[in-house]
This record gives sequence, C-alpha cells and structure tokens, in this order.
Amino acid sequence: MREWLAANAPAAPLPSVDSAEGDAAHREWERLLTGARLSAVSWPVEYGGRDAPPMHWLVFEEEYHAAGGPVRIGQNGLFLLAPTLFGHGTAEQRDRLLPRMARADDVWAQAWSEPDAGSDLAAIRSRATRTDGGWLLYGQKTWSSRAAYADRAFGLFRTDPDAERHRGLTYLMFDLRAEGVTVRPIRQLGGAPGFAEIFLDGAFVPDADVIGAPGDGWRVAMSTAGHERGLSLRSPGRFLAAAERLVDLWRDSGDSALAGRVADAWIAAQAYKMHGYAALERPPGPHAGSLGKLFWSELDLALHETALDLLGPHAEVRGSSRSGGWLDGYLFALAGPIYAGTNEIQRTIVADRVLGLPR
Amino acid sequence: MREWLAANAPAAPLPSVDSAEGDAAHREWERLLTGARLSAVSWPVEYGGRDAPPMHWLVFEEEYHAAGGPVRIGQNGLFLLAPTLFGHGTAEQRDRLLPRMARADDVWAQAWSEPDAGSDLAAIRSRATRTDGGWLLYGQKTWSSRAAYADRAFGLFRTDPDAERHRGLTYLMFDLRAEGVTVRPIRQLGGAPGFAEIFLDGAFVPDADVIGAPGDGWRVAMSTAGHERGLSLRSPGRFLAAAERLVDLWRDSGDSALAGRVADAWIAAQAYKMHGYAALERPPGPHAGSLGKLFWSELDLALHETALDLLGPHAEVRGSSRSGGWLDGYLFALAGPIYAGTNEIQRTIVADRVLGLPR
Amino acid sequence: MKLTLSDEQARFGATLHDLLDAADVPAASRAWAAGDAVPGCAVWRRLADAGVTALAVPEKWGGLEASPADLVVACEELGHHALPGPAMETVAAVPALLAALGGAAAERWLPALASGEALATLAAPPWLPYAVDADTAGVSLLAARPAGAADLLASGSPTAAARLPGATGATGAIVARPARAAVGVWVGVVGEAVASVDPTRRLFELGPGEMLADDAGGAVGRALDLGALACAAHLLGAGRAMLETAVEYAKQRVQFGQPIGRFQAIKHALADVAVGLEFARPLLYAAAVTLTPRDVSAAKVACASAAHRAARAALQVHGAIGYTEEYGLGRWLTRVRALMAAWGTSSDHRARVLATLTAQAEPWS
Amino acid sequence: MKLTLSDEQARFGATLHDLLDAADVPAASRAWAAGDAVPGCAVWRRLADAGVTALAVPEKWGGLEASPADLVVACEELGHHALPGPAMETVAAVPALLAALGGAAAERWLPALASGEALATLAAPPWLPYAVDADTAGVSLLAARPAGAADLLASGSPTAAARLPGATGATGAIVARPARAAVGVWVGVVGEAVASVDPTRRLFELGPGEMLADDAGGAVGRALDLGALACAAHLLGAGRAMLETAVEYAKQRVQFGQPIGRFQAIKHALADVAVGLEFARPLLYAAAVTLTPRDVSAAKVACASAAHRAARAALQVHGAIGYTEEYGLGRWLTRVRALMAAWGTSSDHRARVLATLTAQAEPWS
Repeated sequence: MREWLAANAPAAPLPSVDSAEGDAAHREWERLLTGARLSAVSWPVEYGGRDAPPMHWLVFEEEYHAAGGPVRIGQNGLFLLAPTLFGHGTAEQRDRLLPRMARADDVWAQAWSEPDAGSDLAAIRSRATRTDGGWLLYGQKTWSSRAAYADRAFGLFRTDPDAERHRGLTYLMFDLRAEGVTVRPIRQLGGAPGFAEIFLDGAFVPDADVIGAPGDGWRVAMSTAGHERGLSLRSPGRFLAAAERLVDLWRDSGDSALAGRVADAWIAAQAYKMHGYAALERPPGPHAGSLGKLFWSELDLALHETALDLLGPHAEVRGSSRSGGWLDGYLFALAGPIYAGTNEIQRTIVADRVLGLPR
Repeated sequence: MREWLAANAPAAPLPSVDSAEGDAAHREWERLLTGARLSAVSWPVEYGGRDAPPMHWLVFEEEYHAAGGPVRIGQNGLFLLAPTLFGHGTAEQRDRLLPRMARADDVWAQAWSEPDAGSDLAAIRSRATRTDGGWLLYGQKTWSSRAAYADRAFGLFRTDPDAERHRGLTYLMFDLRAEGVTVRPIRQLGGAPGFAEIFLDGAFVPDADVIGAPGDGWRVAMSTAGHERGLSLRSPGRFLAAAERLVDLWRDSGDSALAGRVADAWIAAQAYKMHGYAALERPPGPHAGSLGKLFWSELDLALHETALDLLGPHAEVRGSSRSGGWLDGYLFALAGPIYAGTNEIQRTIVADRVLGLPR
Repeated sequence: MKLTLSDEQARFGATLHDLLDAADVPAASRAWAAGDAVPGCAVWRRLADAGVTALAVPEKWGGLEASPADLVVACEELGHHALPGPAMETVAAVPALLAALGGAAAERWLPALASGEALATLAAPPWLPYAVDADTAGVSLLAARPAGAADLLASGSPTAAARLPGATGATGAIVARPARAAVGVWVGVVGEAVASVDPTRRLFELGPGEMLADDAGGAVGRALDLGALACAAHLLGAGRAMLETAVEYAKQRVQFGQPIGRFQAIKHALADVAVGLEFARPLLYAAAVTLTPRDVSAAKVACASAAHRAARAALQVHGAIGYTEEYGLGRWLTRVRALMAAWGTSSDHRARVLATLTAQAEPWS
Repeated sequence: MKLTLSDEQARFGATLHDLLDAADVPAASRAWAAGDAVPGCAVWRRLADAGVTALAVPEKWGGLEASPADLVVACEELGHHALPGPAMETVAAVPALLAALGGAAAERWLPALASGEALATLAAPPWLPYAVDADTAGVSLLAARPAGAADLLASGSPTAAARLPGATGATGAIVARPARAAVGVWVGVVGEAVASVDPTRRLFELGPGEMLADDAGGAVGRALDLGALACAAHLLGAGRAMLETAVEYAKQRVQFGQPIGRFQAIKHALADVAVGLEFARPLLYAAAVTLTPRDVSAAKVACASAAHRAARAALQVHGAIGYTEEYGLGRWLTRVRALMAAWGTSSDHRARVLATLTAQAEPWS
C-alpha cells in the first residue's frame, strides 16, 4: 500500500477541492483509489472495501497522509453517511449508494445546520411533508460543507410539526440537482466556496431515501454525529503527518525560541494517535467523541499556528511554494473549534455527562 | 530616596511576615520607614506623609521594589482602610488611627469573607446588634489576611437582619484582642498562617469605630473594594522588579527555548506600568480595577511560572539561596486569581459592565 | 510622558472614524482585492484631505510634521476599519525614510505623499520581503544590503539572523549571519506577485532599480520602527473592531432560547479580549513617545497578541458565519494574520526586546 | 501494542486504591513532614505486602519482575493518594539500577527492597540534584560523573547542557558542556538538607561514599527513564485526584444561590482538565510498552502539563480553602509542583524529544 501511494499520490497538491477543476481532479483521484480498492478499506468486500479491521484503517490513514494524499472529497459520505447506512440503512440502500459513494460518482454534502439551528441543532425548522410515495422538502439549510459541487445531501427534517425539539425529525437523503433545490455557495475565508446554503421548495424525496423510521431521525443522526465527533473524520494520520512536517520546518528554521511549542505539538499528535489505538483495544466511553474533538481541534490549531510563527514574514503567503501550504491549513484549522459541535458545546457535554457536574 | 533605600533596606530577606519573628521584624522596618517619612508618602503631611502626588507614589513603589524592600506589613491598612477613612471617615478617626497605622503600631487585618460568603460577598451573615454606645458583634469571618498577628480588623456586618443581600450592612472596625474575639490562624500552602478565622461572640465596638452611616456599609465597602482591585494594592513596582530579575535569571540560564515567555512577561510588566501611568493622566473607567486585577494576577503567575521553569530541578526548593525566592513568590501568586474577587467574578464584571453583554 | 490622548487627538480619531464609517470600505476592499483600486484610492484621498498622509512628512515638503502619537491615532482608525492599501508604508515608513534621506529623493516624492497624490510601498527584507500593493503605489522603495537583498537583519538576535532565508523565501535553509554590509535604498522594480491571506494585500517582490542611497542603515532602521509602530496601532484598531463586532453579535444571536452573550463562556472569552486590548494600548502610546526599538518591539508584540486573541474569540463567538467571506469579520481576521507576520514577527520583536535588555548591540546601528 | 489496562491490571490498581483509601495517608503525610516516618512506613509495608515494592525487582532477588505497565498502574495510585516517601526511587529507579549493576550491590539491597524492609533514594544530577527522604531510606545512591557530580547530562540538547549549574545549584552560571566522563555510582553520604515545596519531600544533598560502579552510564540512564516514567504516572494520578476533588467540591459549594458546578466557567475549566488527563494517559501506557527515551519524555511532558492544568483549575474551583494546609488539596498541589521539576523538567524532556526526532545522539549512551 505504501508503494502504491508513493507511486500514485499526486506529486503536486491538487487544486482546491472547492473549485470546479479541483472537484474534477479529486473525483479522478478517488476513482484511482477505488481501482486499487483503497477508497474504503474498512468496508465489506462486497461494497468495494477490504474488510480491514479498524487498526488497519488507522495505519492506512497514517500512510495516506504521510504520502501527502489529497483531501478525501468523499469524506462526508465515507465517514458520516456510510456508518449511518451500515447502522440504520436497508440492504437496498447500501447496495444502491455505497459503490457509487466509494467511486465518488456521488459526492455527498451534509445538510444539518440552519440559520437558527447552529449549535442548537434540535431547533431545526426545515420540514418534510408527506406526499404520494415520499416527502416534499421545504426550508433552508446552511453551512452545508462541499455542497457547491456535490451531488447529493443528507440531513434532518421536521416531519411532525407539532413535536418539540428533537422529536418528530426524520433523516432524509436528497438530490442537490433536483427540482425545488437551489444551492447558493458561500465563499469562506480564502475565497473558496467550502460550504453553501441550500434552499428547498418542494423537492421530492422517495420513501426509499429515508434512513430509519420517520420521526426517528434524531436517534439516527446522533449516531452520525458520534462519528463526526469521533475518530472517523479525524484520524490521527493527518496530524501525525503535519507534526513531522512541523519538526522539519523547525529544524530548518533554527528558531530555538519556538522549540517548546514544536515539541508540545508533536507530543500532542502522538497522544492523539495512541488514544486512537487504545480505543481499538477497549471501546471508549459514550462521550469520548467530545473529548477527542476538543483535543484534535486544538492540536490542529497549535500545529498550524506554530508553523506560521516559524515561517516568519512568509506566513501570510497562500499556496505551498513559499509557506508550505501551512496558511491554507491554518484557515481550515480555524474552523475546527466551530464545526461538528462547537468546542463550547463539547466542553459542556464533557462537564455534564463525563464529569457529572450539575446541569 | 533611592539612596536611603539602598542604605537601609534589609540586605537579607526578613523572616516571613506571617511568623512571630517576621511580624516583629516587619514592624521594626515600618518604624524605620516612618522615621524617614516614607511609610505613606501619598498621605497628607499632618498624618506623616509627604503629600506626594500619585506619580511620585508610583515612582516610590518602583524604587522600593527595585531595592528589594520587604513586604509592607501594613498594607491592609495603608492601601485598603486608609483610603476608606479619607473618603468616608471622620477627622477624629483619621487623627486617632492613621499615625498609628503608618508606624505599624496598629497592624490591620481584613474581615470580609465568611464561610458562605466568598465570591458572593453580599451573602454576609455576621451581625452587629445595637447596644449602649455601640454594637456587639456575632458570627464568623474567614480568610482574614494577616489576622494571626494583627491588632485590629475592619469589615462588614449585618445591622438590619431583615434587609436583603447588600442592604442593611455596616462598616465597622474592631480590636482583635478584645473580649469576645477568637482568632484561629489558618496555615496555608507553605505552612505560614497567612490568614485566619475570626470568631465573634459579643465583641464590643464603640460608635466611634463605625465608618460612614450604619446601614450604608456596602457603599463604603465598595469604595475599598475598588481600591483593593485597583492600583493601590498592586503597584507596578513589584512586577517590574520581578521582571528584571526574571530577565537576569534567563540570561544566566541560557535556556533559549524559554526566551519567548521571558520576553512576554517583561513586556506585560511594562504594560502594567504604563497603564498605571496613563491612569494618572486620565482617570480610568469605573471598572478599570477589574481589568487590572485580571491582568496583574495573570502577570504575576506568568513571571513566577517562567522563573520556576528556568530554575530546573531547583524550582521545588523553598527560600532564596537556591531558587532565589521564586517558589515562595509563586505560592503567593497562586492566590492572586482567587482573592480580592476571583478572576471569574472579575471577568463577569468586565463582560457585563464594560462590554455591556446581557446579564 | 504622554500616555493618553489629548482631547484634540481624540477628536482627530473620531473624525477619521466618521469619515471611514461613511465611506463604503467593505466595497472598496472587494474592489481592491479584485484589482480595482479606484474606490479605495478615493477613500485615501479623503484621508489625505483630513491630513493623514501628511502626518509624517516634514513641513518643508508640505507635511504636518506631526507627532508619532498623532500617527498612532490615525493608524489605529485605519485598522479599526481594515482599510485596503499600503497604510504603514504610505503614512509612516516611506515618508520617514524619504525625509531622512532628504535631498532629491525627498523633493521628488514627499510633496506627492503629503497631498495624497501617491501611495507608497516598501520592501525591506527580512522584515518585509514583499512590497504590498506595488501595482498601485506611486512610490516603491527597496531597502536592502547589496548582496542580493537577502541578508538585512532586523534584529541583533541569532534567532532572526539564522531564520530567514531571505526575500525569495524558497529554501528555508539555515543561513549564517553575513558580515555587515551597508544598507542601500533603491527605487523598486516590481517583480513576481504573491498571494496574501488578506486579499487586499497584493504582494510583490521588488528588484533594485535606480539607487537612492548606498549607506542608509540608520534611516532605514528608524523608518522600519515607525512602520512597526504604525502596524501595532493598526493591529490594535483591528482587535478593537473585532471585539465590538463580537459583542454586538453576542447580544443578537439567540441559541438555546437566549442571546449567546448571556453564556459565561462567551462573556469570559470576550472579557479576556478586553483585558488584552486595554493593556496593549499604553505600550503603544509609550512607544510613540520614546520611539526606542525596545518600546516599539514591546508594542508590536502586545498589539499582535491582543489582536490575535480578539480574532480567535470573535471567530468563535460568531461561529460559521464569521468564517465566510461575505460577513465582514474576515476582513479583520485576515488582516491581523497578515500583519502578525509583517514588520517583524513577534519572535523577532521578542528577541529584540531581550537583546536590548541583556545589553547586546542595538540593531540597525 | 498494549495501550489499555488488562482486567488484572485494573484489579491491581483498585486493590491499591482501597488499601490507600483505608490507610490514613493525610495523617501519615503530616507526620512525615514533621520528621516522623513511622506511620508512612507502615503504609509502605502494606504496599510491599501487595507486591508494589517488588514489581521492578528481578525474580532471582525475590522480586516479581513485573512489566513496566504494572509499575505504571501502581505509581498512578501512589500519586492518586499523594503518598509520602521516595516512591519513584523505591519502586522504579533504584531497583532497576541495582538489577542492572548486578553482583554484590544487587545481592546486598534488592531483597530488602522487594520485601519492603527498606525504602530507597537516589541523587543523579542534573535531573535529580537532591535525594528525597535520604534520612529515612535504607538505600541511598548517588549516580554522577566523577568530576564533582555536576555535569551529568540528562539530555543531548545544548539547552539543558548549558542550563544546569550542577548539584550545588548555587551560582546559576553558564557552564560549558564538559567532555564526557564515565558515570559512576556510589553509596550516598547524606549532606545538607534542603526544604521542598512539598513538605513530605525531605531533600538532601548526597556526597560520594563507597563506589559501586565506575562506568554505568547506560544502567543509570535506563534507571532514570524508568523513574521518569513512574513520575509521569504519579503526576497523572495526582491530576486525577485533583479533578475528582474539584468536581465534588463544585457540586457542593453554593454561591449566588446555586452549586458553583453549574457555572459554565467552572464546567469548561474542568472539562479542559479532563481532556488533558484523557490524552496524557495513552502516552504513559505507550512509554511503558516501548521504554524509549523519546516516549518516556513525551509521557513526562504530557502528564506534567495535565497535572499542572488540573492543579490550577482545582485551586481556582476551591478558592481560598484550596490554598490552606488543612484542606487536603495542598498535598497534591505541592506534590505536582515538586515533580514538575524532578526527573527532568518539561524543558529537558521537550529538548530530548526534539533531539531524538532530529537525529541527534541518544542521551546516556
């Protein structure tokens, strides 16, 4: 696998995944990975995986990032939707959706947040109303990552308007190109449309694209949220590779005053790796995802802020030729404490549910 | 003044102010200072001061700490009670109390906190009941700094048991050696009795020792709290002297990895100094004391933690011969974010009253 | 020492604030980033009318010869509004450098700078390897040592000396500290364009054109210090803007049934921002009084830290919306990130503070 | 790799916890600090009965020859209860050193250590300039280079080399890195007493007595690494104890009409403590598996940081009562502060991590 990656990983960084040419290039890369049966190594063989145990998946991730592998354009699908389909979907859904997902024939976007339901996800107001053979979607989603170029999306919709908060929600998948769907890309810091607003005005979703029972969406979604907050989206590989690059940058810079921060960042990346391995030996507690999210989001910022400080005046430069891509990585890392449940929400979860402090 | 300090400041550190021999040595030092009319330079000449403007007082403090002057045993009186007497006391009280305070004939203790009224000072339950010509005190005070060896104390007592919270309180002074007063020293980290509990069971306070009107104590006290949180208790001189020592320690250590923290601590001490000077040019806003308390308490910790890290394995050693007294200073600095209104309380004050965030 | 603003200075700041508030700076920034400097230059002309571009120009060349404190007041407002354009260069460093060079160079450009006819930019590696907005500026200068413009040392510290691979920034290799050569000043020839995190900062490499001076180390050093002081003020203004924006947003944004500004986590994070800004300001004013390298460096470090803390907290308070290009916060976030790296990094300035405290040689002397 | 505890290890830890919970450790600590080691030694004998003092002793000398992971389990519980006595020395470093020396030295002391008849201490400058509890320990060893015991380098980094003025600690002068001399081991002769922030750590300087080995650098290095690992476990246990204490206090203490644990500032501070401890633990277990200097150093740094953060937060949650000698928190606060400085500081261990990553020489080899 290491040789395959060395031989096939792009020598130069691909264009941003959130651009038309980058979208095409990253889909092409996923097809190449699929050809080597490396796009979803932990999946069952029947869906194009290798039935790899989690430990092998962690090693794959380390090798992938050490080889400088590109961002996984399919990560919303691979790491968020797929576990939900394995846990709550039907065999028909898995057969129909997973192979296309692995090949990036379908690129998936998330559709969780709404303008008034950010940290407070249970405040969702977008609704799905019953129609013949399915549902019609109305409302607005926002901060939908990758939606500018994606094909399909998944999220929660209110199917029982009288139920309160997290009751009466249903987990649905829908086509971003369908009638009644308008996608408005949102340009983020750095200029790329990393996420989008989705306006829904009667878009049709067949019953076959409901995951789990109608009204049971919160429970289904929380299993996905667990995945988002947990290991799968943030495997240690990416941080380990960044930590190694940081040490190299520091050695070349000779800035002894930053030695302590470099060492701490490298140690933290090791801690995250070992924590991941330990979780394979013994299943972690129910809120390990919250602890982990706090740790990796701060680790990612520490890695990138230290690198920028080492780069001196070149730290403000975009791209990889003068600043090694650290600035672009920093802009991405800045979002870490915000998405997938803000760090403030996560700290409260840890305090209330892990430490048992009074609510 | 610089020469006087150079000639008279103790060459070796005095014993801890919270020990019998240290108490005596510090009182002796105050008498020496008083002889040079340096114990309260900002007071009017009639009370033993020099009528020095605030700027001169700041300079005095800088010189005092640069010369390694001892802790001021009278600081509760000089910096907390005296401003209250100037603002709310009577001429008789000032004539009777201030000269003895300056000479450390009377050393004063604070008596604010109670077991259930720490951060929540308005929850005070100790009471003063009316008697012929004065008041009788009942209840318990705690965290009374310096009370183990002090002569007198000042604090708030509930004189109207039916009034709620901060109403119905009266500002009183009382004799710690009086009948009905029991002082139980509390040993703190490091072993010295830096504070004490005070048990009150009918101790008599004459009307002459009430400051301001009965029932008006909260308002009177808040002016003292302002002083405690403001500049007077924490003049920049102490931090500037510590910052200079830290730079010397760093230069001698050659530990380049800690250069950044040393520079930041020195810069912060300068910032605190300049902020103090600026406050003399233009009176700061009403909650400047809260901003300042957050800053100096964190500065003090940063100075001492950096020094301990520079000291390597000698950092755990008490006293001044092997660790330059930094450890003892660190133990004192640890209390900074707690006393005089915890930093959590101060942040809330800044957020609510300076920034105007909703309560 | 003068560590607070006079009433006159406060009025000057308020005037500039109103001027910039009335101008559509966000639109000018979008245009500037897209290569259209016209709306931005219009704002700069209004600033010139208010005297901003003349502050650092001596009276004999049509300037106001104002105090550095006045300069700090103006620069804080430019940062407060995140105005596009080469602010530190036009308002502080280049007029100071030209005035110090005097003679023909001063005669040739200072009147145009004072009147606002031309903006100015500067490259001075290693602190400033790139000249910002060299495509728009009427005056582009390069200050460097002759041997390749790669070894101009901003700091006496071995750290900074060993760190910077020079203006090309390509290799990252450790370079030994070269023997001192005299610092020259040239008219800059615009070279390769480089993209900044702040899209309104259009960076260019400069090559040496016409030589203006062959031994101007002292003048260049003082000009860079004035620029660093202006940069510190700009950062403080940007930090203040982000705190104000975050406070307003926290009052309005409702989650879990209440404004998020009622949550203690939000309150305490913003209180810490307020503390950082409050205690950076007196260092800035003190540096404007003394102009010593140590005080300038202390101000740059403190203002950069305070602005950085403000940026992190403001982004966290806003959540995803703060991360969008559309919402205004990004203009300050990216400006702060860029200016933390320009005019000497915090590492450079910390090293210089320690160097002066431990009696090593003064830089630029 | 084994990064979680086996059921058996978890049971061992629980057994020690119950044993120490039943012993009056606070009273033993007060007595120990006052010079009366009797109650503390009684607790140590119960630990010896449970096998703790035999873990690192080879079977041939009456020990259990247990894995370093078992050692880490035991050491975490000692820290969890802040037991007085030379824990890292008795349980880890000295048995490892004696076992490596073998021969007469091993024969002479290891059986007594395994059975709990004697406690052990060690001085090994610069990491350990003082021997803790040398007045109580039955075995006191000094490991040093012959030339004055002042130049034993714990790290290959120039930082650590240049920093430490040596065991006497008097001057703070910069010393050049000396030429390597062989590391000797002596029976220690008790010298001057020194007061520690942790009153149960009774520090002494040691002078060289009977020589046990004249070239034992490798053995000493491995013993110090095992001691540093034990120290990291001790710190983690202390951090966990302070988190538990702070959580309980925050549930009980009422201010402003509600338990302070309901305030977000308290919640978030303690959540950060939990994160720090959670992610330090796997580094500790990983180091117990590999015993490489790099992994031991990473574990020491991470456990020290996590414990320090726990100490700061726990003190802040408790307020003034946490600052008293009477209330129990101080036992952990002072222990953590002392152990942050012992067995290599975080600066030393960070430098060693970087030295191994950038392929400089391994220390102690």
